[in-house]
Amino acid sequence: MTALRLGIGLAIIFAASYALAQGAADKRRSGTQDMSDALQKMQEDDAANPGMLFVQLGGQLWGKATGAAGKSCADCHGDGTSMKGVAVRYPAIPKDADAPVDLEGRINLCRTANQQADSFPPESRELLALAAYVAHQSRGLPIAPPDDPRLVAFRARGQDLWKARQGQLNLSCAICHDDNAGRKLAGVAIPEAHPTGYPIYRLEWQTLGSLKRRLRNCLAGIRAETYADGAPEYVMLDLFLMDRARGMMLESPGVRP
Amino acid sequence: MDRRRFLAGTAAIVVLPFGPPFGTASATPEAMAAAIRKVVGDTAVREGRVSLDLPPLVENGSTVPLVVSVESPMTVDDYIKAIHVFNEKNPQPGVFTVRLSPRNGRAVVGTRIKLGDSQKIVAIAETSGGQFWSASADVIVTLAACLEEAT
Amino acid sequence: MSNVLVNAPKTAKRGSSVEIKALILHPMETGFRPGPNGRIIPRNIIERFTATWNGTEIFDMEMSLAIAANPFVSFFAVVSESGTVGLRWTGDEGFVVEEQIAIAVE
Amino acid sequence: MSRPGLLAAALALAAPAAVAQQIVGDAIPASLTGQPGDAARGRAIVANRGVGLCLLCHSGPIAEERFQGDLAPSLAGAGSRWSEGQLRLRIVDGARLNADTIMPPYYRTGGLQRVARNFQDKTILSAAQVEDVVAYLATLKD
Repeated sequence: MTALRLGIGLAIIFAASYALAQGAADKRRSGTQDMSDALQKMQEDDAANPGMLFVQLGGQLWGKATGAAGKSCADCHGDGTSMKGVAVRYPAIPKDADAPVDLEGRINLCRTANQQADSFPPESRELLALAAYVAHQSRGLPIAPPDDPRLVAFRARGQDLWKARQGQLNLSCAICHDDNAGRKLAGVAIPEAHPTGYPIYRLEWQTLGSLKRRLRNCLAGIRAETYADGAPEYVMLDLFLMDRARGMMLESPGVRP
Repeated sequence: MDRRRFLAGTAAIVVLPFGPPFGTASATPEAMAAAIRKVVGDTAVREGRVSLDLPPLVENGSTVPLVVSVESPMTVDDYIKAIHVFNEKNPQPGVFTVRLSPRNGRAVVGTRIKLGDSQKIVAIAETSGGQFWSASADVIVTLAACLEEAT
Repeated sequence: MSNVLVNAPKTAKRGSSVEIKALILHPMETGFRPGPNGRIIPRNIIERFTATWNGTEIFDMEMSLAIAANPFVSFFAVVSESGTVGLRWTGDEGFVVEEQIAIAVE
Repeated sequence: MSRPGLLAAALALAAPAAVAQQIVGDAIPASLTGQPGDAARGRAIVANRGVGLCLLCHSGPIAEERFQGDLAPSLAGAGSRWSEGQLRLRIVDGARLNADTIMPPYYRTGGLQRVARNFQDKTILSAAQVEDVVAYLATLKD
């Protein structure tokens, strides 16, 4: 009896200290935590989150046959629940390829290779809607980049880009989002820039947008040349950022100011 | 709002290429007062019974959540028949008007609005008995440092 | 392709007031913003949103330029009998969208 | 034209690259234009989020700009802490004093990577604007 009680007591202490250790060790903050209550509520309520309009649209596209092959996503993948856990491990290297693609790139590969349809243009409503639909299936799961050794070099290159000063203002991503996160830029706290909610409904855009679009905003902000549509730099930065956010919870579709 | 003021207002509209949702187009506190007068006529507007829930500080004026709730039994004899929301600085002073009836049960409406700049928002509720009640809120709009389009 | 998202409880107690939330894809273009070519994008907004309960109007909203893109509206309705809420958005360029949602009395 | 006049004319035309020759210790003692700046214009440049950009990172005694930054020291008292020459070098190219500074180089075009096309070979501020900002900051004595 006493031993049992002791055992339970120890178990509780262990669980509590484990939780404490986790909490204390992980000081990373998703952008959600820095938003006003009103915006947090907007993200959390599916009936209010405008990103859910796109998830719904994505679900409709999922079942629609298209392309010369006349196949829908559902014809191969079944219903959307088969996509659970996919968004948290992208970017990844597709079978028979040697370079990583992001989630939108993967969707377009399916379009061209399997459906024999045209790629969706970058930032098109259809592409974002399908990406949101797929990402939404992983909402609540921890970000879990694959341990593919081929990704290491791409990820390292992403980290280099993150740290490289560029633009007329001669700033890097890291200067703001690592060194000065939480401090105020023009009165507004700088977020840590974890890709926890993509595609996001950004109020400034008044629509859904990709991580690429967000990265372009930052580059324009420091007066740097943006990378071309489809440039590998976006995927490498995505790889680095997803690794940096490893273990954080996916919130897609996120709402951000 | 008289015609001269309206014309002066439109002439003053300058559209900037980028930035807040309306550029710098703006109504004025006087235009808002005139728009309110048009709704309430000569009836006095009393403060109270209305609660206007808006975040006091918003990072982006493009989508600002707003809820108006009015205390009312919402019975056939005593209900809120309309809620009007006005602003000072958007291009037009009227934001929205909703018409209600006892069939709503509760005089509560939520939506999202655009605010081109920091300003005062006023909500006015009209009772079935012809009274007007109001609440106002000041919202400060900050602008992100790094907007999508380069300066 | 449906471009609206309507949320209401599927069932409710007779006589209770339930919240109905509606989102619709729409740019709510103000007519004050220039497009990529520098020309002003013409005004294109939803002007009116109405709700009926089994055919009787219960909610009417006049919108303006100041309603945010992809408009969201929430309001309450008394559930007096099982029925259908009909929602209708109308606006510039002949925009009309209708949607229905059923609520049953428990 | 007098000798100082000639010198001023030569400096006004000098490319930003020539600034290096003007550095003495941790300062650029001479005006980049040969003329003193205008403090009132300088205040407007500092206050403007799209021109001086200063208040994005710094706070300063400019009450009408409500949203100021806290990434960098307050500009209040800058004129007591630094001479005009010291202020000038810190604005022109603060990296010459601290390679890790986050302060953008306001009057340098060399050594920058991937500058956006519409900003290429342009300095953030012109020489005259730098002088205006120096003149304004020099007035911030407390």
